Parts: sequence; C-alpha cells; structure tokens
Amino acid sequence: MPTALHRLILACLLLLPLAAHAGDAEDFLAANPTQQAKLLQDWAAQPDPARVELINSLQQGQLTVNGETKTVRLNNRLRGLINNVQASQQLLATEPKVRLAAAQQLQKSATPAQLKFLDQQLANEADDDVHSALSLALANLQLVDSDPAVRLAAVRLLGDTGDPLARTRLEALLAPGVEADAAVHTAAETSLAQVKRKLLVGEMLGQAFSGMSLGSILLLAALGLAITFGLLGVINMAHGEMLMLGAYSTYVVQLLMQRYVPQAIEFYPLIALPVAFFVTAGIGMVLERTVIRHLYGRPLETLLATWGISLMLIQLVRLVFGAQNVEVANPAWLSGGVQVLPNLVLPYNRIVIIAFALCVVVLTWLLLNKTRLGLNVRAVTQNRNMAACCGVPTGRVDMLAFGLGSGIAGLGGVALSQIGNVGPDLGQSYIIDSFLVVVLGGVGQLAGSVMAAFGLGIANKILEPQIGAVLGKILILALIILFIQKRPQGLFALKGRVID
Amino acid sequence: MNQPLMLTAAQKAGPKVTIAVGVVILAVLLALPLLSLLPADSALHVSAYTLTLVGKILCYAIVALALDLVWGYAGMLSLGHGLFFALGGYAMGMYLMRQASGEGLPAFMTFLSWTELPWYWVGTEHFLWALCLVVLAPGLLALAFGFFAFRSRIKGVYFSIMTQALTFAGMLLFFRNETGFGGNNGFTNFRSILGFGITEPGTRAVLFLATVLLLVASLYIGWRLAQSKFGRVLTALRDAENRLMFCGYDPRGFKLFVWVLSAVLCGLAGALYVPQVGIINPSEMSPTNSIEAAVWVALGGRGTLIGPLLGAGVVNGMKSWFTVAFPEYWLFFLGALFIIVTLYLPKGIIGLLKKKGEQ
Amino acid sequence: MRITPTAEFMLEPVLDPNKDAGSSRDAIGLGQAAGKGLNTRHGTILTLEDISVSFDGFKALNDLNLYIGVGELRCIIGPNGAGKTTLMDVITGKTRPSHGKAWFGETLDLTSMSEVQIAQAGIGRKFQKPTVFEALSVFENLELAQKTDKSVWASLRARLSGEQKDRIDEVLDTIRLTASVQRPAGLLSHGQKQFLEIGMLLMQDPQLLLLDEPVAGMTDAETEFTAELFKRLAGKHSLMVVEHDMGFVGSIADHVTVLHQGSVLAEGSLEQVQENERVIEVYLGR
Amino acid sequence: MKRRSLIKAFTLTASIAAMGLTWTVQAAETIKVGILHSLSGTMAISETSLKDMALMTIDEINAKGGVNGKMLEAVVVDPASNWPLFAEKGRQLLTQDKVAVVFGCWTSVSRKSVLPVFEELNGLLFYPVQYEGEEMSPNVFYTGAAPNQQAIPAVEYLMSEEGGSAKRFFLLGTDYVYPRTTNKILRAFLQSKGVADKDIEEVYTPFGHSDYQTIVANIKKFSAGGKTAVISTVNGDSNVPFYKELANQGLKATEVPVVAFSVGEEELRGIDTKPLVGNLAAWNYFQSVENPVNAKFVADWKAYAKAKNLPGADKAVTNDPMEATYVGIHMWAQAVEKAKSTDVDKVREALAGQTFAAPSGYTLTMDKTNHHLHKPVMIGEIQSDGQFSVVWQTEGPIRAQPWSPYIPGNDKKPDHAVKSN
Repeated sequence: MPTALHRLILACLLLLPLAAHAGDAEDFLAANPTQQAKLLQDWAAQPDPARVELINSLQQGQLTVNGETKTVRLNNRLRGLINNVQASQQLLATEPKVRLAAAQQLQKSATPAQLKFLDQQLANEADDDVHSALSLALANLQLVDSDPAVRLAAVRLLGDTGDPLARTRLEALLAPGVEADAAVHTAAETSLAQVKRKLLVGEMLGQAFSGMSLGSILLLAALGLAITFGLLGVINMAHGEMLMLGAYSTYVVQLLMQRYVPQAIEFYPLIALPVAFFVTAGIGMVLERTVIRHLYGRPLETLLATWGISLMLIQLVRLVFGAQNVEVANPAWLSGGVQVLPNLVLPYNRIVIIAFALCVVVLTWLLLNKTRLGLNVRAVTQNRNMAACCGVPTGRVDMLAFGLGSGIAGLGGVALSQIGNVGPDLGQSYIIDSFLVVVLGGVGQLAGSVMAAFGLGIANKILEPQIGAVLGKILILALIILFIQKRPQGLFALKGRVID
Repeated sequence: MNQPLMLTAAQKAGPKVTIAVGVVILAVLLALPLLSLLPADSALHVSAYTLTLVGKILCYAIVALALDLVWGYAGMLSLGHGLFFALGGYAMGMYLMRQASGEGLPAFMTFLSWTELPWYWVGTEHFLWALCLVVLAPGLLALAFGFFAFRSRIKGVYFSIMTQALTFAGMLLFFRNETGFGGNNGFTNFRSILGFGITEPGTRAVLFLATVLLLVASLYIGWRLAQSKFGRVLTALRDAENRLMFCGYDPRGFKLFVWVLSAVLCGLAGALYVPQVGIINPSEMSPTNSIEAAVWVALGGRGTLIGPLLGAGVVNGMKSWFTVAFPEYWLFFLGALFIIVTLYLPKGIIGLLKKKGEQ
Repeated sequence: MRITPTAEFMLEPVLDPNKDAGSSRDAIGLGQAAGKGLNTRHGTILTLEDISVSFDGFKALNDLNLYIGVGELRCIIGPNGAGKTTLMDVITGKTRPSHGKAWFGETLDLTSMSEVQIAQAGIGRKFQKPTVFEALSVFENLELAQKTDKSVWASLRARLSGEQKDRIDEVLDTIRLTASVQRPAGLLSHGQKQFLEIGMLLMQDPQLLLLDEPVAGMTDAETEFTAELFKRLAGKHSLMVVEHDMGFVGSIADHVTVLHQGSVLAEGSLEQVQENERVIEVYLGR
Repeated sequence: MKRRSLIKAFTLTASIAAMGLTWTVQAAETIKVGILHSLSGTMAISETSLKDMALMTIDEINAKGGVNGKMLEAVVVDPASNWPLFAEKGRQLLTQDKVAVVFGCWTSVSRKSVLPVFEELNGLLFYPVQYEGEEMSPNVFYTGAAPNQQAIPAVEYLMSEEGGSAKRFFLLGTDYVYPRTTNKILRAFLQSKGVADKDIEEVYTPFGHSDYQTIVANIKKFSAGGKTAVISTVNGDSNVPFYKELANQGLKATEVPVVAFSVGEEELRGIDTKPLVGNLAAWNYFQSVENPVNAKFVADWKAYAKAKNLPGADKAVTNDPMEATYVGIHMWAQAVEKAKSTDVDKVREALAGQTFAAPSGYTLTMDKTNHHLHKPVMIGEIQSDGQFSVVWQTEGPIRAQPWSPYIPGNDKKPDHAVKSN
C-alpha cells in the first residue's frame, strides 16, 4: 500500500509545524467573526488530521474546550468556510468515496490559498475518479496561473464539464483585456461553447422533468374526479376537499406514529396511503348515500350541493385542526435529490410522486377494466335502468364507485402533502385545474385524463420561463377554451350516434 | 311542472297582492335615500352605513336577476358572472381614479414608474366614455366568449366549467400589476364623481336611487322578455334544444342575446356597486363569488323574476348577521343552505310560497 | 358533431322561408308541395349518393343511395342497427357523412348546411322519442313551430296575427288537442305528445317530412287516423317514414326501402320487398 | 303571497338591526375600542392571533385600572378577508359603535380600503404590520416597519463580509403592492451601491403559487454567476413549497442564503422547518430576544392562550406584528392619559413623541411628525425549533422613512401626515 503510506508521511511532514497548536479551539472561541474567517481560511490551506474532531463539532455549532462544550454562534459565511475546511481535511481520508465528495465540494469552494495543497494532493491521488474531480477543482484555480500552458490545460479541462460555474469562469476569462495569450483565448471560446451546450441539455431535461412532475400532480389531483365526474356524472365540487382530507389523514398518521412508533416514523407516508384511501372513501360513500344519490341525472344540482358540502368540510377541518396549516414533514428518503448533471438535480419526492401517479393510474385501469366491480360501474354509468334489470345492484355500485373516486383523491392528498402546504384551503387551489384536466381529456376517458394532465404540466413549464407563471396560466386557460371549441368532447372522444 | 290550477289561482289572487307588496317595498327603497339626508339626530335618520349596505345588496340583487335570465330561463348556469360584474366595476373605477388623480397619473401607475397612460385608459376621464365602457367591456367579452361557446354547442356542465375558468383567468390577469389595473389593491380612495364628493350624503343618495332605478328597469326588461315569444323560445331552448333547431330556430342567436344582456346588466350593477362600497379589486372575480350568486338564485327560485331578488336579499342579510353573531358557523350554514335548497327546494322560496298559497 | 368550416354564425335565417305560406291551402292547410326557392326540376326532392358514416371504425351507413321524389310517401324499414336513424341524422345535418353527396332539391347541398339552415330550407323532423317543449302549453308549442320569421329580433317583437291564430286553431283541431290547448305539454299522454309533435311539423309547413316511428305508443284508432293523415299529406308534401309496424307501413306506403347494415337492401312496393329472398333472410335471421 | 312580503321585510329589518345590535348593552363608563381583523377567510391564519393579542393587551390595561379611570371595552368585528367588507365594518365601528380607536388590518389592500372611511369620519387606526410605505395619513398610526426599517438593513447585512458579501440579488415576491414597492426601493438602493442591473433579477409569482421548480432552477442558474442572495417577499402560504423545493434541489443557505420579510414565528409554526434552517428573516422583534420585558410578554401571551383555550395554545408563539399591536395599544392608552380625552385630534397630538419600553428590548418612540415608530432592525436565522437566533442587529432604533428616498418624486412629499384627499 505505497499510496497510503505516502499520504501518511506527507501529512506528517506537512503538519509538523502545526502539530504544536493544541489551542485551535481556544483561538477560535476567542476570535471575532472576521478573525474566525481568517482562521478557517488558514486551516483550509493547511489541513491537519488533528483538527478532524474540532471541525466536526464546529459543524454542529459546538466547540469543546478543556472538556467543556460551548455553543458557537455561526453565520452562513462561517458555515461555508467550515465546509471548505472539512473538504480539505477529507482529501486526506483513506476512503476514496469521501475524497471524491471532498473534491467535488472543492470544485465549488476552493480558494487560491489552497492551490499548493491541492497540487500536492493531485500528484499523489491514485483513484481515477477522485483524480479527475480534483484536477477540475484545481483547474478552476489555475485559470489565473501565470504560465499560459497551465492556463490552456485548465481551460480545456473546464470545457469537458457541464458545470454552470465553469461557464461563469470562462466568461470572466473571455472578458476583454483579461486573457492575453491568443491560444488560451481560442481554447476558452471552444470550451465555453462546449459548456453552454451541456448546460442547455441539462436545462431542457430539467424543464421536461418539471413538466412531468407538475403533470403527475395534476393527474393525482384529477384522477378521482375522472371517476366521480367522468363516470358518475357528478360535478363533484367537494373533490378538492377529498384531497385535503387525504392530506390531513397523512398528518394524523404522522402524529400518531410519532407518538406511538417513533422508530418507524420514516415510513409514515406508506401507512398513510391506505388510511387516507379508506378515510376519504368512507366519507365519500356517506356523502353519496345521504346527498348525491338524490341528484343523479341533475348535474348542475350536484354542482351546487357538492359545493355546499365542500364549504362545510373546510369549516369542519378549520374547527378541528385550526385555521393554521399543519406540519407534514418529508421523511429523509423523500428529502433531497439525485444529482444527474452538474446543473440538474431531481428531487426524490417528485420522482416518487411521478412513479406513484403512474401506479395509481394502472391500478385504477385494472380495477375498472378487469374486475367485476369495474364491469358493474361501467354498466351502470352507461345504462342505469338496463343494468338494474340485469341484477346489478345500482345503489351499491354507485356508492362504491363514488367511494373509489374519493379514495383515489385521498391518495392524491397524501402525495400533495409531500410537496406543499397542508391546510383547510388545500383543495380549493386544485379544483379548477382538476376539472380542466378531466374536461380536456374527454369525460370518462382515463387515458385522456393522463394525456391532458401531462400535456398541461409540460405546456405550463415550457411557457413559464418565457412569459411568467401568471400569463402562462392565463394563456393555457385560453387555449383550453379554444380547444374545447374544436373538440367539445375532449382529446379522447367516443364517437357515436347522439342519443336524445 | 306548473299546475294549471295553481297558475290560475296565482293569476287571480296574485297581481293585487304582488303589486301592493312591490309598491310598498319600492316606496321604502325610494324613501331610504331621502331619510339619509335628514340631520343625524333625527329619529328617522338613515345612516350612511345602512344606505351603503342596502345599496350593496341591491347591486347583488341585480346580479342575481341577470344570472337568473341565463340560468332560470335559458338553462345555462354561468359560474363566471362575477367577471362581468367586476369589469363594469373596473370601468367605473377607471373614471373615478382619473377623477381622483386629476391631471396626473393614478397613484399606482406612478408607483410602477409608468409615465403615460396605457391605451385602454384613454378617454376614461370622461364620464360618458366610462359609461360606454361599463356596457362595452362586459358586453363585448360576453359576446366573444358566447360566440365561440355557443357555436361549438358547449352547454350544461361544460359551459359552467368554462365560465368558471374564464373568471379565474380574469382574476389572475387582474392580479398582475403589469396589467394596469392596480393589481391586488385594485382601485380605492375615490374622491368625486361628476364633480360631487363621493362621500357627500347627496351623492350617496343619488347613487342609491340610481341602483333602485336600475333594479326596477332590470325587472321590467326581464318581465317583458318573459312575456314575449323570445322568452318562450328560451324556455323551449332550455328543455329541448334539438327540437327547437329542427323547428328552424337558431339557438345560438337567442343564447347570445340573453347572455350578453345578462352580462351588461351585471356590468351596470358593478358600476353602481364600486362608488358605493369604495373599492374594486380582483377578488370580486374569484370563482367563489360567482358560485355564491348561483345560490342566491337557487334559493330564491329560478325561472322567476322575484325569486333571485329575494334570494340575494336573504343570503346577504343573513351573512351580515351571521358573520357578526357566529363567524365560525357561517360557512356551515351557507353549505347547509346549498344542500337543502338543491335537495328539498328545487323551486326555491318562491316555489315554497306558491305551494303554501295554494293549500 | 363536427362543425363544417363554412357554417356561419348568423342571427338571421339564411334562407328566407316562404313568405306567402298558406296562400294555397288544402283541407289540412299545408302549403304547396315544392315551395318557392327549391329547385325540383327533375322531380326528386332528396338525393343521397354514396353516403357513408362511420363511428370509430363501425360503419353505420355504407355507400347508401336513396332518391325521394316530390310528393312521394316513402317508408324505410329495416332491422335494428340498419342505420335508419343515422340516415335521418345525415339528412337533417346532425351527423356529417364521411363522404357522399346529399342534395335537397337540385341546388341545396345538405352536407354543407347547418341543422337550422336545413330546417329553414324546408325539412321537418319528428324524433323517435316524442320531443315537445314540456314547460310550454300546447298552444305555445304550436306557436313556436309556426312558419314565420324566426330571428331573434322578430321574436322580441312578435305578435300573433288573427290569421296565425286561426291557423293554430285549425291544426289543434286536426290533431284533436283543442281541449288541452292551455295544458303544459309535459302533462300530455304519450300518444298526445306524438300528435302534438306532428302538429308542430304541420305548423312548420316543410316540403319534406322525416318521421321516425310516428305511431309508436298509439292506439289502433290513433294509428288509423295517422295513416289517413299521412296519405292526405302525400302528394303535396314528400314524406319519409321510418316504421317497424308493418301493418301501418302496409296501410300507407306505395314505395318501401329496406335498409340493412347501412346500405339499401331492397326497394319497391311492400309486396315486392316482402318476397325478396335477402329481405326474408335478414328479417328471419336465416 | 303575504308571506313573501313578510320575509322580505324581515330580512330588511334584520339586516339593519343586526348592524346596530353588536354591542348595545354596555356599561356607561367605558371606552370602546374597535378590533378589525379577519377571523374567517384566507387571512384568518395571520390575523386571528392579532385579535387575541389585542384582547390580551386590553385586559392587561384594564387590570391596571383602565385609561383615565374608564375600562376599555373591545368591539370585535369580522371583515372575513373581504376587502370591501373592511370599509363597511370600519364604518360600522366608527358610526354605529362609536369606538374611540380601531386596531386592525393586515394586508395593504385592506388598509387602503378602510383609509377613505377613517379620513372621512376622522377616526383613528393603528396598523401593526410591516408594509410598503408610500402613505402617511393623519388618521393612521403605523406601528409596523417601513421599508427602511426592514428591507434595506437586511440587504446591507447581506452585502457585508459577515453576511456573505453577496454580489448578485434575486428579488422574489408575490405579485402585490408590498413586494413590488419593496423591490423597487431595493433596486434603487442596490444601484446606489454600485450593483449592476444584470446582477439584479426580479421575479413575481401569483398568490398561492405552489410550483417553484422553474423559479428554483432559475435561482440556481443565476447563482452560478457570483455570490448570490435571494430576497424573498413571498407571501405566507407559498413559502413552504418554495423552501422545500430549494432544499430538495440542493441549494443550501451557505451557498445561496434567502432572507425573507414575511416569514415569522407564526408562519413557521406548523410547517416542517428542516428545509429552512440557516435561512434568514428580517424583523423588528423576535420571540427569542432576551430581555425582561420580552420574557414577561411571552409568558403572558402563553398564559393567555392557555386560559382562553386558543387553538394550538400549547405551541403559542409571539411575532413582530403581535408585538407591534401590543406596543400600539399601550401607546394609545398612554396618549389618552396624557390628553385626558379620547378625542381623536387631542390623542393624535399626544401620541407625537410618546415612548414605550417594548419587548424588543428597546424603548420605542412614536415619531413627532410622521406617525411611524422608531424601530430597531434584527436579522434572525431560522432554527430547527421554529425560532430565530439573532445574528445581527442595528445599534438602536431607526426612524421610519415611509416616503422612501429611493423612489423618485418622494423628495417633494411632506414629512408629516396629510390627508390623501
């Protein structure tokens, strides 16, 4: 293991003069913020394994002096510097993974003072990944090197990254009067073009993803409505409140699990799914039996009655849970995101929601097309009297279908609770969008709703950067109104003899 | 279904009582502004507060009547009438803002660093042009929307959802500051109208009288329409549109006429509402407001002329009382009202009264 | 329910209906067979050629050809799903054919006209299910159907002239609803509704009448009376009757068309088609 | 048929009677005080606690014997987050209930709605929320911050070495008058400090906006161009989706700090604060401020919330607008004592130069002329428990500049209150 040995020797050599400084913590505590910053910059340029403990506890905002733990008041600037020191330290670690992460951090935060140290580390780096990451970090600093050859190499290296920071650095280099060497200048231009192309790819992918994500949210919000409105013909204005109740179920599950099974709290959204489904389905069935069943075939009346229901549900939740939004936290596995490209991070919660939306669609499709219940639902919605004559218990089927629609809305509510607010007004902000999705997709058409949701999501996200969120939304509303002119039955319309 | 028996009974007993009640109410409404001019310590004095409150409810009653023309008679439930109401209000508000700002730009424009008026503000310093806008803005929008909607036979629920989307889009548009209508704040701090101070008791009384007159005029128009063959065509349209087409009537023209008429009435109501309450802002366009208007009509009794007025009065009166007495239960009450009316009172209060009158 | 690109939106009727309607009245008071403005030089009032309609791949009408002469009374029969109602939808503009020609007289292209234009041009239709304006009285139903200026402005100012009232009374008498004149149409019996709808057609005074199962739900006496009525109408008007009741068809028709799977299977007198091998096969399922 | 007329007559009388009925029964020797905060509708989230705070303060004053020997009597009305209703209820308070003073309003539009009423009837309104300035009515006392008491110090901090020496600024706000004006002032301020226009980005979202993917992606792109700070005037509800998206897309406060002007303790209550930790807020008061006045203030509030069984009483917090309400009511009471009358003109005169030892730890002064308080400015960092730790504060209270010098034309505005009409 020559490299490990090398590193150790090197470290020892490097740090010999500093080893005596046992009073780092005292120094830090005694310093004012400006001096603290200076200290941290020095430490970053000359990392010392002896300081690992110190830095780790500093990151937590604490310092131990003479066995006594003290709280340090940090601000964002100091935290940034501490992270940089940490990365410097970690370059000395034996674990390549740790070194890689450190090198990546240094690409963003390294300062010219660290140049010498990084140079040394690079020379000794055996791991390929770490080596290339580190050389990039170094290249950022070498752009101002006095040797044109070094600058040229650095510029070329930067061209291979898709890092947004590289773009800024190259642009700075290309500013008039900065780079004297013609060769470096040309190379910088090529590199900049390369970087820009890569950034554009990242941006496009990002836009596509955010469109998909918005689409999946619209879909989850609208899917239940596609059943209650699309199949049963009930203009369910209380649909938004079913989403809201689903989200509140999530909140209650989270609360209960925190109290009784705190060890499994990470998985509360999974428990919340069935709970939300059955709670909202149950409420939906009660509503169907008490109010809606008297109103079949009178769609405009269902609109008014369900609007009344929605007002009462909102106020009920306000009285029970308070007008304030409630706290629904993302569990760790739904926090953060995966870095796909230097300028593209896909948040986990959004990825999970897209997958979840598709799952729900598939399950709904299976339920409607492959089960007895689905057959009954379709029969009743197409010809109620005929179905009744064939022995289909229409009342029960209506109730179950409405329950199903409400339950799916409840599932949507669980997903919505992971990306936004949970408050009594949650449903109100989704109801108009949901109706537009169902109408645009073609009433009663599951596939249509899916297409419409994703179409609207992506269109929204393409328009937003161009003309802003508000105008984008207005434009889309206008387009939908025009589209409905052309195809009053929506995207997926069943043609047929019109029955009067 | 209307029972012929009941019809004749109502025809026999109806007019006298109805007219008597109508005359009394009208007399009270006409007396209110005069009483408000009495000195404050007089026993009969009507406060400015009462006058503006009743004036506001009267404006709502006109909206309810206008909505009833399209919903009760022609069977098209609009969930976007708040938009027309607000457009009328904004048109009047533009004039009032110009009056308040004198030669300069309205305050919110200087705040956006605009140096000149946008083209659509041109001429709004003239009261007559503002009046034209009050009619034209909601009228033309209704014409354009109706033209497309009726051409492609959007009806029933689709029509309701589309109108809702329309008013929602309008609300978003007017919330934007760049649109040039004061954004979220809208228009407020009016000073004078036609040179009279907006807070003068005399101005208030005149505005109130104008509202009463508009209400009476709307009632008359509605009554004439309901009596004419046009009214019968609308009813036919509501019940069997296809049959009507095969009789050779083009439903689009009939729908469009009543739709635009209704929008214009709403616009006029909005124009009278704004100087009385002293503010117009985009929340008037929120879909909730328009749905609430549908409940006034449903509660009062759709397809009748008095019903919507009654509904608007009852709901708003209760709202004033409930939000003071039990603010937390107002929404429960309103929600329950929606459900009870649709389940048990399909003909509204008027239907209930007729039934009772018959027994 | 496609919209033809040429269909324009108009407040005024495109084709001015005959102003001098009723100038030459017969016993029941319908106008002349072919009104002014309709060119029927070759004696056919309706020409359908190669008409096809398909719904999601299912061909409801398949290269259908049909000619109806001026003053003819044509019966259309055929098993369920043969395309009878779709045929009426095509003629009245409710359904657009995917290809084919449809002419009313010699000059009017039905495929490019809207339902309203077609109705105003002189084609009246009675639905399978009786459709009347239920909230209006019998009198008002007839008043609305009356042949007159049907624009918005005209309706706002309309007043019934004495002549028009007489005309309504006449038709009321014909359809035997004089006693129920002020009743809301929704309260009529099924048969009465059928008659009211026929009465509305009479008021409309069209040149071509399309009648979808006119005697369904009628008593024998009523059916007989209807047959009489139709026979009187024929000659001065052209009639196309879709009916299942063979007795009724036999009592009125001189010319019968049999539809099957969207195209014409046979045509001729009732006896002729009843002897046709393929017709027997289709009807008896052999 | 008669019933119809009865019902109509009933509604008319009922609605008229209802207006006068609110508080007809009263003791003779009280001073009526109006409270005009939304208790229902969208603004109820924020305003309900101000109503409760006002009631607590009134109780506190009454417990010490009231004002001029008279007890204070609160008249609470609910304008239901409906802007025209604010004007209507304001008129009701002044003309029907004849209150001596009104404490209320939150949004700018509600204040603009009632302003003509107060000026017409010469009423007195105390407005407790930070706002955009550009107003100075003789009938209003502003106890919240003007832009120079909140926004400008916060930006100065961000530009300082300690605050991270930000070079580029992303101004993000909800599209209404407060963010617009604040950003306009900030832009002029930044320009005066030599920040180029290309380093300032201004973006607005509609109310209730919940999809911040595009905006966060734009912030990331923007921040690649140099040390960036986000200045957020995003309104209440939209904050959670915004901060969640920031955290999930990997933007950390150490790299791109966000300083917010509308996020306080009350807004943080009941949201998942994990993604927000390290981000900043600028206010004139934080619950975490350590001094005896504040300790008592917080303890009193918690006890009051528990005693009155307010929703969420176990997690009751205080915030800046609550402190401003508390200070406003006390100052008014002191002024009434000084004027020995509740007459609006006399009280107005007595309020000039009035001082009060506030929970923020400073003795606040009501300016002699401009109707605004002199207030200290503090920058707090969001902690995981939903509280703020103060990382920076001004040396002492600063005077408000409601007519910001950074808006052209304001130099001609008088520095004392004049009626708008």
